[in-house]
This record gives sequence, C-alpha cells and structure tokens, in this order.
Amino acid sequence: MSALAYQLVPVSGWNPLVLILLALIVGVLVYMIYRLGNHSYKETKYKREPFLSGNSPADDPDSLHIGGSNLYWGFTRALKRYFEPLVRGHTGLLNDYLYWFVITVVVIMVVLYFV
Amino acid sequence: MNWKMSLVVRTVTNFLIVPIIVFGIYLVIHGHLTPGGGFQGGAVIASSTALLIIAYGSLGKHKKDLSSMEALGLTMFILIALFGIGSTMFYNYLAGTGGIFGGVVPEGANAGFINTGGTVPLMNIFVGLEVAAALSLILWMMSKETKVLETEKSSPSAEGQEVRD
Amino acid sequence: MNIDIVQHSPALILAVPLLFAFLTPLVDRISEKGRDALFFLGLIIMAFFVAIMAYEVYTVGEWSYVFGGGTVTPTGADSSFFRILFVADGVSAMASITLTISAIGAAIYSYTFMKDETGLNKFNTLFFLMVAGVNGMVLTGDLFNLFVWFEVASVSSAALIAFKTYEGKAVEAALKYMIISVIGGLFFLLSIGFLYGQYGVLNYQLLAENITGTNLDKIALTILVVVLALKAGAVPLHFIIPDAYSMAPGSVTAVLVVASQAGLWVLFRVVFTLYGVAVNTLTIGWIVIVLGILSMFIGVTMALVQKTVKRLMAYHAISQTGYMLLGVGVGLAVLGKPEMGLYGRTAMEGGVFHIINHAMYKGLLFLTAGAIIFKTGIRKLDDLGGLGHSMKWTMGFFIIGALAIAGIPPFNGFASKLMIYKSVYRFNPLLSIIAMVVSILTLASFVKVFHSIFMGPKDEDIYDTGDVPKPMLAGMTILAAFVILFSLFPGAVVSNIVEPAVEALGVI
Amino acid sequence: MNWEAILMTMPYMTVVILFMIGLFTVLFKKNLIKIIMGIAIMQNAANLFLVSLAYRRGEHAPVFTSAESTEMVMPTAHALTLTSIVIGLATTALLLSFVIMIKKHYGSINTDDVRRCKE
Repeated sequence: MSALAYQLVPVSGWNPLVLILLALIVGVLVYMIYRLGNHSYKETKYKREPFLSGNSPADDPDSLHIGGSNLYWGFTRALKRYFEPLVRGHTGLLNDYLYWFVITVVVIMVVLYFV
Repeated sequence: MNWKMSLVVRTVTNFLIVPIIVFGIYLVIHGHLTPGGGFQGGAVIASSTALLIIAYGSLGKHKKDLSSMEALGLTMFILIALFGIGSTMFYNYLAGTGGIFGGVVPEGANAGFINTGGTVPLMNIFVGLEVAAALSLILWMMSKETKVLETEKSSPSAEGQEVRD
Repeated sequence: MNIDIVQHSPALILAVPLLFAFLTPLVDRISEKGRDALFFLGLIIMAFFVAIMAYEVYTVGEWSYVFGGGTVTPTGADSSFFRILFVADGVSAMASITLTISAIGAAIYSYTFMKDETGLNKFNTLFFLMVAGVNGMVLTGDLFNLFVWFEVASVSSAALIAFKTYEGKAVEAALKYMIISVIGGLFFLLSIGFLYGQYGVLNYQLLAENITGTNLDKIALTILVVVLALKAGAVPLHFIIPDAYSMAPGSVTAVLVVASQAGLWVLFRVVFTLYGVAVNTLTIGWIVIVLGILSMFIGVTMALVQKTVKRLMAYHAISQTGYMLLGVGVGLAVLGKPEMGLYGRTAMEGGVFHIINHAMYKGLLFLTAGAIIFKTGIRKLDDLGGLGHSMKWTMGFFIIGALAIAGIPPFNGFASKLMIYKSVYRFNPLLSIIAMVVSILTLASFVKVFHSIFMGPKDEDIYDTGDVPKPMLAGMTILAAFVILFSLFPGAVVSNIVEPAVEALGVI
Repeated sequence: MNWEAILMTMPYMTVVILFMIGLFTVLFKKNLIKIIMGIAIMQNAANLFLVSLAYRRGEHAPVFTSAESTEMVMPTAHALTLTSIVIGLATTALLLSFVIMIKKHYGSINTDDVRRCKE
C-alpha cells in the first residue's frame, strides 16, 4: 500500500495535490479578506465609467464584441513576412501535398545516407 | 429504372449468368487446392451481377439484401475464426477430425482432396459470399450514382452546396 | 475446453469490434434500438478485454499471441516464422487504453450528436472498423500485418470523414486524406519488400535480431519514418490533418486524433525495437527532433491565424504531436549512450505520457467544438459569441481542455510538458526554449477561441435553447474525468502505465 | 558483359519504371481520375516487386501437387501480393466513389478546383 501511496503523492518532483492544497488555502485567505470589506457598495446600473481615452464607447455595450479571428491582428501584422508565405503554403492542392511527401522522403534519405 | 437493353442482350445474359456463377462457385470451393479462393471466386460471381446491371439497368429492390448478405458472410467468417479460440483464434480445428471437411491428407505429392481443408474451405465460402455481395453492391451503387445507364441527359446537379460558413 | 480469456485477450480485442461491426447491418434490419445497444455493448466488451490485457501486461509481463498456432506462445522459432503474431506489451496496452477511453467517450457523445443523420448503421460499422484498425496497428508484431491494419484504419477513417456527404468540403477532405494514405501505404509496401527481400522474415523480433543497417535498410527506415510521420501529422506532411479534422463530424475527430497517434506509436516501435542501435541513433534522433520542432512551431503559428474553431484545434493537434516527437526524439538521440539514464529516459517518458494526455484533452476539445457547431451551426469564430450564458457545461469542459492543452500547472498537459522541458533542456537548451514559447502561443490562441465563443453579449436565438443534450455531456464528462484524474495523480500514471510502455520500446 | 546478372535485375527495373510512371502521374496530373490511375499503376509496381522478391532460379511454383517438397518458390510473398491486391481494390473503389461525389458537389474533378478546404 505504501508504494501506491508514494506514487499517488510523490514527494520529489511535480505534485499537483500540493498545488491544489495551496490554492485552497490562498482561496480561503482571500475570501476572509473579502468578507472584511463593507458590503454597502451596490452594483448600480449607472456606475461611473472609468475614462481611459478616446471617445466614450457606444451607448449599447453589448455590440462591442470583438470578433475572434482578428484578436492578434498586431502580432500577425508585425510578422507578416513570416505569416504570408505560411498561410499561402497551405494551398489545398493535392499535388502540392504529394510534392511535400516526396521532398521529405528524399531529404531524409540524403541525410541518413551521408551522416 | 427505365433503362433496358434490347431483348437479344437480355436473353443472352440470362443464359450467360448460369455458367459464370457456377465457375465462380467452383473457384471458391476449390480455393485450397487450385489457385482461386474466396476473393477470386466472389469477384467472378460479381462479374455476373455486372452483366445483370448492364442488361436490366438495376438489381431492383435488393440493396438491403445484398448488404445483409455481405454482413452475414463477414460475421460467419469471424465466428468460424473465433470458434478456434480453444487453442488460438483462426486455429484449424476441423483438420483431420473426419466429417465433411476433416479428411486426413495422405503422404507424398498428390492432387489433394476437397475434404481435407478443415476450416479453410468454410472460410473461403463465406469470403466468396461476402465479396460477391460487396462487389455487386459497389458496381450497382456506382452505376446508379453516375447515372451512366440513364438514356436522357440528367439535369446538371446544383453547383456544390456551400457549407453554412 | 478451458478458454483462458487472459491469454486470448489480444485476439479478442480485435475480434469483438470486427464481429460487432458486421453484426450491425444485420441487427439494423430488425430494430434501431438493437443497433444502438449493440454499439455500446461492443465497445464495453472491448474495454473489458483491454482492461484484462493491460492488467496482465502490468502484473505478469508481455507475451505474444500467435494466430492459428497450436498454443498461444510461439513454440520454437519456426512456428512464429510464418504465422501472424500479436504482441501484448506495454506499448499496445497503453495505446489500447487511450483508444478505448476516447472511443467510449465519442460513442456516447455521438448517440445524440448523430441523431438526425441517416445511415447510422454504416456509421457504427465504420466506427467499429476504425477502432479495430487502430487497435490492430498497435497490437501487431508483424510488419505486413501492420500494413493491412494501416489500410483498414485509413479506409474507415476516410469514409467517416466523408460521412456528411451532403457537404462538398467533407468529401474533398476525405479524398485527400485517402489518396495520401494510399500512396503512403504503397511506399510502406516498398519498404516491406526491401526488408523481406533481405532477411526473408517479417516478424519484429526476428527482423530486429538480424537487421545490420545496410544502405537498403536505411532507405527502408526513411520510408517507414516518413509514412508513419505522415499518418501522425508531422509538419512537412501535415496538410491533410487540418482538412480532415475540420470536416469530420465531432465525435469522429476525437477518435481520429487517437488514430493518428497510432501512427506515432508504430513509428516509435519501428525506430526503437526494429532498428534500435543498428542505425546511427543520433541522426535518426535528430531527424525526429527536427520533425517535432517544425510541427510544434508551424502548427501553433498557423493556429493563431485560423478563423474556424475546428481548424484551429486541428493545428493544435499537430503542434502537440510535435511535443511527443521532440520528447521521444531526444530519447532516441541518446539511445545506448550513458546520457540515456540521465535525461533520455525522462524525455521519452514525457513524450509517451504526453500522447495519452493529448488524446484525453484534445478529444475533449473536439467534442466541445462539435457541441458548439451542433448547437449553433456556425463554424467561423467571428460569427460566434456570447455562448457562455447558455452553454454552461460546454464552457466548463472547454476551460478544462484549454487549460490542459496550454500546460497550466494543475492539469495533465503541464505534467508531461514539464518532463519534456526538463530533460530536453539538458540535451539542448534551445529546443526546450522553443517548446516553452510554443506552449505560450498555444495558450494565446485558446484565449482567443474562448473569448470569441463564450464571452460577449447574450445571443437571443441561441440563449433560450440551453446546453447540449445529456448524452453529449456524458461523453464529455468521461474525457474530462480522465483529464482531471491524470492531472491529480501524474506520478501514479507515469510509473504504472508509461514506464512499461517505455521499457517495451526496448529502452533499458 | 554479365548478361546473366542483368537478366536477373530485369523485374526490379520494371518495378522502378512502373513506380516512377505512377509517381509522375500522381504528382503532375491535375485530373483526379488520372491520379487514381497513377495510384493503380503504383500498386501494380509494388505487387510486382513483392512477387519478384520471392523468385528462386529454376524452382517450381508453390502448388503442392506439382513439385517435390524442397524446390519451391517462397509462397509468403505471393500471399502478401494477394492481400495487397485486395486492399488495392478496396481503396480504388472508395477513391472512385469519392470522385463521383466530388463531381456531384463541385461540378469538376480538377485538383485546381477541388480545394475549398483552404481557409
């Protein structure tokens, strides 16, 4: 039984149970501090908007959902010279898939032969 | 199907079907003696159904029967293999035990006998049944799908349905 | 007539799905209910035999099963010479366990997911055939038998990808998947010809004994490695994977992931047991590592720019396969050298552990993607939004899957990635750094997916219909339960399941 | 010139030529039906390769009745070829039915048109 116990809760190396225990303890502490705060603050509908910059957002906040696909437009724009050929690389052409297959066979054969 | 070949072709096919099927069955049963066996015999039998499809346009309402025949053939093949589980799967437990398939093979080079195969001829028969049904189903589906046998030009099908993107 | 089920379990693991695959059309003519009952019964019986085989392998040890031989274990060299041999060892036990879990999860999921499709008896037959094909590929100890099961798995998975024949794209994806697999199979046949022509034997053990690494063997090894990497989805050959995964029905994709991992298992068997030290392991190790690094990096960068849910997840499947290739590639590079004991072994265990983790959480993610498409019918990320309000359970499962794939600490992705990072760092620090960057990009793309699907305002027409029906949730719970189980006790999983698999690969 | 040796390599030459023809068709032809024909050629080449491996000079075909037990060509390669022919049939049937469905959905079987799965 001890072997299995040791396997379940290994002392050395990575042990998720210790981490979860830690998370629980921290959670309880945070909850206690949260309880100390006064609860008079009501979640009102017209709370003051924290003004960041630019014009105020449209009155209907629900329409402000940024589409999923261009969330990282900055990242892809910056690395355009890497992403352009990569996306074009997936041509969808059956013959291209087979070119890649034959090229890989030849490359690995040459590498294996000479090294 | 309104497709029908002329009377001559239909009568010749009626006569031709019988020898083809008999030859196919011969190949299946003598599979363990002479070159042949389940797949080859089944393919010959399926060529007879190809003749039928060309002559009569379709095999009528037998789509379900054919696929059931195919499924039956395969299930029996696996069951026979499983019966050998006493020692190992696919074990030839009928060989040399007398009875229809269990004849004892005499020494020396001889022409071989039908009843000495053990489970092999049984398996050949069920594979033959399965392949005959499967190939005729394939031929019939493809001839129906490509509408190759219809006389009038069928309307060009709608340009590819787009997936709801 | 005492039938020792335990000894016969490898054969029964294969016979049961095949038998039920061909019984389904017959039962389907009688009753629909009977067909569905048969579907679950077949998988449960197969799971029972897999459990028996795995227990036997882990307690007693490995044994090989000769089909048609007088006794189970091959008596004398000649009896295993011509017969087909199944090997029940650590690798096949672990691979069968992975396949059974995701197959059962996908089967329960597809009970309602495929409700409105026609021709369900064909779906069940093909599902059983795919499960049998993948099991056969992993269990077999004979090279040509491997080719046969490789083809059975390719044919049935291509037919399953094209299951929605009314969608043109699904058929196109299936055609490409099938043509590439057939051509891969032909090259595979050539390499079988090379090896059989030289040594006159097709069995793994006998072949491994007298392989001497001549030039012809190197060519055969190259073709074997490339064809199996093609099946697993390494980068230069990965083009069929995104098309196939995005167009297949949700439950089929979850099992497709395990089917391509079977290619990985067989690649490790070929490289370790078949060739082992006969060929310069450093070169082969580096080839596998380069394949892994390419798959990792290009897989994740392509995933960042994807616009549809399933395609994005397909690219993640490729990048996670890169981790496995990297882990085991490092182990291969130091095979037979002293460093093997130092970090090579942990690298291999990390790579192998990542295979089962990946099958769990990637299966879960594909099932959630299928649920989203089942509920909304929309595939593009831009049109989806605000599903978190109505689909609470699916969101929960998505979070578990996304955190696990990104390698966030408590989850199982982290456990295997940690093993890979630690050991690969000592082999070559740069590889480990690339692996960590890729892990961050994985997290980034899943944040994007989570944000665009579940966050945002309520969507009126989907909001009131609530979450997906019960069986789909049950299928997802099974996979999520295993993700959490492997996250909480990684030590137990590594020492009980992963180590026998690594030893079975011939790593002392 | 050692004609004897050259004659012995003749089957393997045909295998290489057939395989290259099949590979050429599959790589460079745009029509799907031609690609499937190329695959069929490659399958025949692979089968020929397996059968020519089993040949031993001056021995009988492995049919039990016609030969003493010792001088026989290796039968296992023939069994492999049989299975590979059966698999070849199954895959070609599946590929052809896919092409039929693609013709119905896409209206053309040219690989340039059949690539909607890009994005």
